[in-house]
Amino acid sequence: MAPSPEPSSATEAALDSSAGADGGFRVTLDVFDGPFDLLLTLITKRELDITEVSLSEVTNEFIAHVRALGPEHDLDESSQFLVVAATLLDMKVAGLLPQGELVDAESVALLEARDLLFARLLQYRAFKEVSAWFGRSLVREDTRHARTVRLDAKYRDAVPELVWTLSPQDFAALAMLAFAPKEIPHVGLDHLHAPLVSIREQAAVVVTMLRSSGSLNFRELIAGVDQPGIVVARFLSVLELYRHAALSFEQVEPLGELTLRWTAERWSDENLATLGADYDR
Amino acid sequence: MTDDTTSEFASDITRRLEAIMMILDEPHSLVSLAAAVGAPVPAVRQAIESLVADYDGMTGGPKRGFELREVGGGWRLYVREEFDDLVSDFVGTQAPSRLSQAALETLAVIAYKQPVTRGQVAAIRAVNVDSVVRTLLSRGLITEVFTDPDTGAIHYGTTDALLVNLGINSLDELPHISPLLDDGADGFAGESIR
Amino acid sequence: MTDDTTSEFASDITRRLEAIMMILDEPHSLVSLAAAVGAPVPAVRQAIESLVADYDGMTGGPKRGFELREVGGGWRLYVREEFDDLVSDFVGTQAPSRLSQAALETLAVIAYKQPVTRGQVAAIRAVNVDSVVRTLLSRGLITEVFTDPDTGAIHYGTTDALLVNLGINSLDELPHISPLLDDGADGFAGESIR
Repeated sequence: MAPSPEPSSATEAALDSSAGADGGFRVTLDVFDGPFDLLLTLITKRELDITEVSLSEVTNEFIAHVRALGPEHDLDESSQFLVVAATLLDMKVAGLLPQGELVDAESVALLEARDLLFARLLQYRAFKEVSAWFGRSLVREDTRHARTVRLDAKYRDAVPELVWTLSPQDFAALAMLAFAPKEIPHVGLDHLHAPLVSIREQAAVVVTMLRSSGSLNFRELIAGVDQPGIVVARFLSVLELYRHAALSFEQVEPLGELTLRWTAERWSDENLATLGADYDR
Repeated sequence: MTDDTTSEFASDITRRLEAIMMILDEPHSLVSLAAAVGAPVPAVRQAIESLVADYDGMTGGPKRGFELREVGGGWRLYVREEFDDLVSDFVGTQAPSRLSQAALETLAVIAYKQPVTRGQVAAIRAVNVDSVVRTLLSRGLITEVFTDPDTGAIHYGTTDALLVNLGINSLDELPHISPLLDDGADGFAGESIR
Repeated sequence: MTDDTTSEFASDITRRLEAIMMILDEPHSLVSLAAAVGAPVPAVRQAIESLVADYDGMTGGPKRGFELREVGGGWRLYVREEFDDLVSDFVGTQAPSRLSQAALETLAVIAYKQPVTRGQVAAIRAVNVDSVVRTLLSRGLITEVFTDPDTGAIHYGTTDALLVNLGINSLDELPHISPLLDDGADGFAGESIR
């Protein structure tokens, strides 16, 4: 993993063409140039091989697109992208794995997994598309007027007399019942997860270690840690610190040693308080 | 104006009148109806006369189950009198003599939170209360207290009929309910709950 | 029409139906209407068909300013669509707040997959849907259908009010979406999607 600090040429290209004809997100790739939605359509129709699509390029372009639109931009589109990007990534993993003859159960399972991912993507798109019909129909019916008029007194008299059996105390008890907050019942899943690890706490550890020694490799940074969650949190905090330009790193070859260097000119512990806020949800 | 245009114009007013009549709750005067359909009063008077004759079966069509009648200086659609018994019987079978649990809970919320809008009651009960509020209105247990001039939201309150049913003289005699509930999800301000 | 008595009988049902329609404030099914007018269901169905054609101006009379519509599993009088603006201006109705895109998508998933749990909806939409489900509940568009006795998971479905709000008569009238969705939340297993 070697994120390049300077913007790639693909990012710049996307900035130019980020607004499609419909104002939506547009991608420019070697194999494809057009609105993001169309990219998905092509992939789901298998006219474009998912292995040809560089997810990192699409992601770069999208981030550039969102930046260009500014912070007040529609959260919907951003979150939609996350759903789709996750699916693309899944598809890509399935797509990159070798596809042999259907000889063993593993391959069959793999194909099924791949189809499942296509199905999920298609399903999500189908519901998204049909939701437009719901929107249109609801708006149209909102403007319709059904006859609703109060019942004339002479007909009201035909209504059987109300049988009332509640005492004021019963009535108050009923009110208590009605006012009791109605939480939608929720099945807790907390017990299924490992204890939470705080990125902020781990970042504090990383900052302390790096500031005292100036330079460390990642292996040293996680020496003695046996919980995978802490390793992941330390790695994420390294990425976050990199985003804050508090450190730099070097990796000579892919999967090679990762050397980290403390480069922050100004650093206060206040920076830690907001670190990794993206992970809070 | 040729005769054809005149009668087409008249027929247009008539259809517009029919549309407005569908949603009228109480009789409206000729002037008010003229404003509603955007036509001069004499034309509206003529259109009404033609509709009355039409619904009465005097113009070749059937005699309708409803009629257009002038009552107290205004016009409105009514069930034709000969079907009154039919309608009374139907209404009688539709309304149960006891309130449902949903209706009672909604009534309790309105009693303790009044004046309150339907939306606020719906938020507290976490269900739609439109039809239940209609039932309570038709039973005379609640009434429209006022309409917010800005939002147009109708605020409901309880009636003396509820007090009579509960056997109390005023809302002050309603039992206090636990102040513990005051800090509920919907933010009942301070001690607004009796 | 075999003889005069038959057609008189039919016409009598039609007039009674018109009278009942005047006081309905929600759609009523054929069965309920048949009970109201005291006639067999097939005769009532025929009478309704004749009224629809009558109001639409297909039987020699004018096209009325109102129409008879089948929505949400029942029949009800509506202002004819072309006069909706006129009536809106007259009553000064305010447009209710519209549903968010997230709410619309959640509603669509529930409509097609019901009965369905919040967890299943969330899995399809890949986001938490709790607050959106609450909104849909308070609007009366969905309802709790049943609670799984083993897991305690609430299964949601749509209401008749949704059908009315969509202007359709049954879930069968929802737009057809990809057949791959028919086999339920849990099973794409093995099926190759084309």
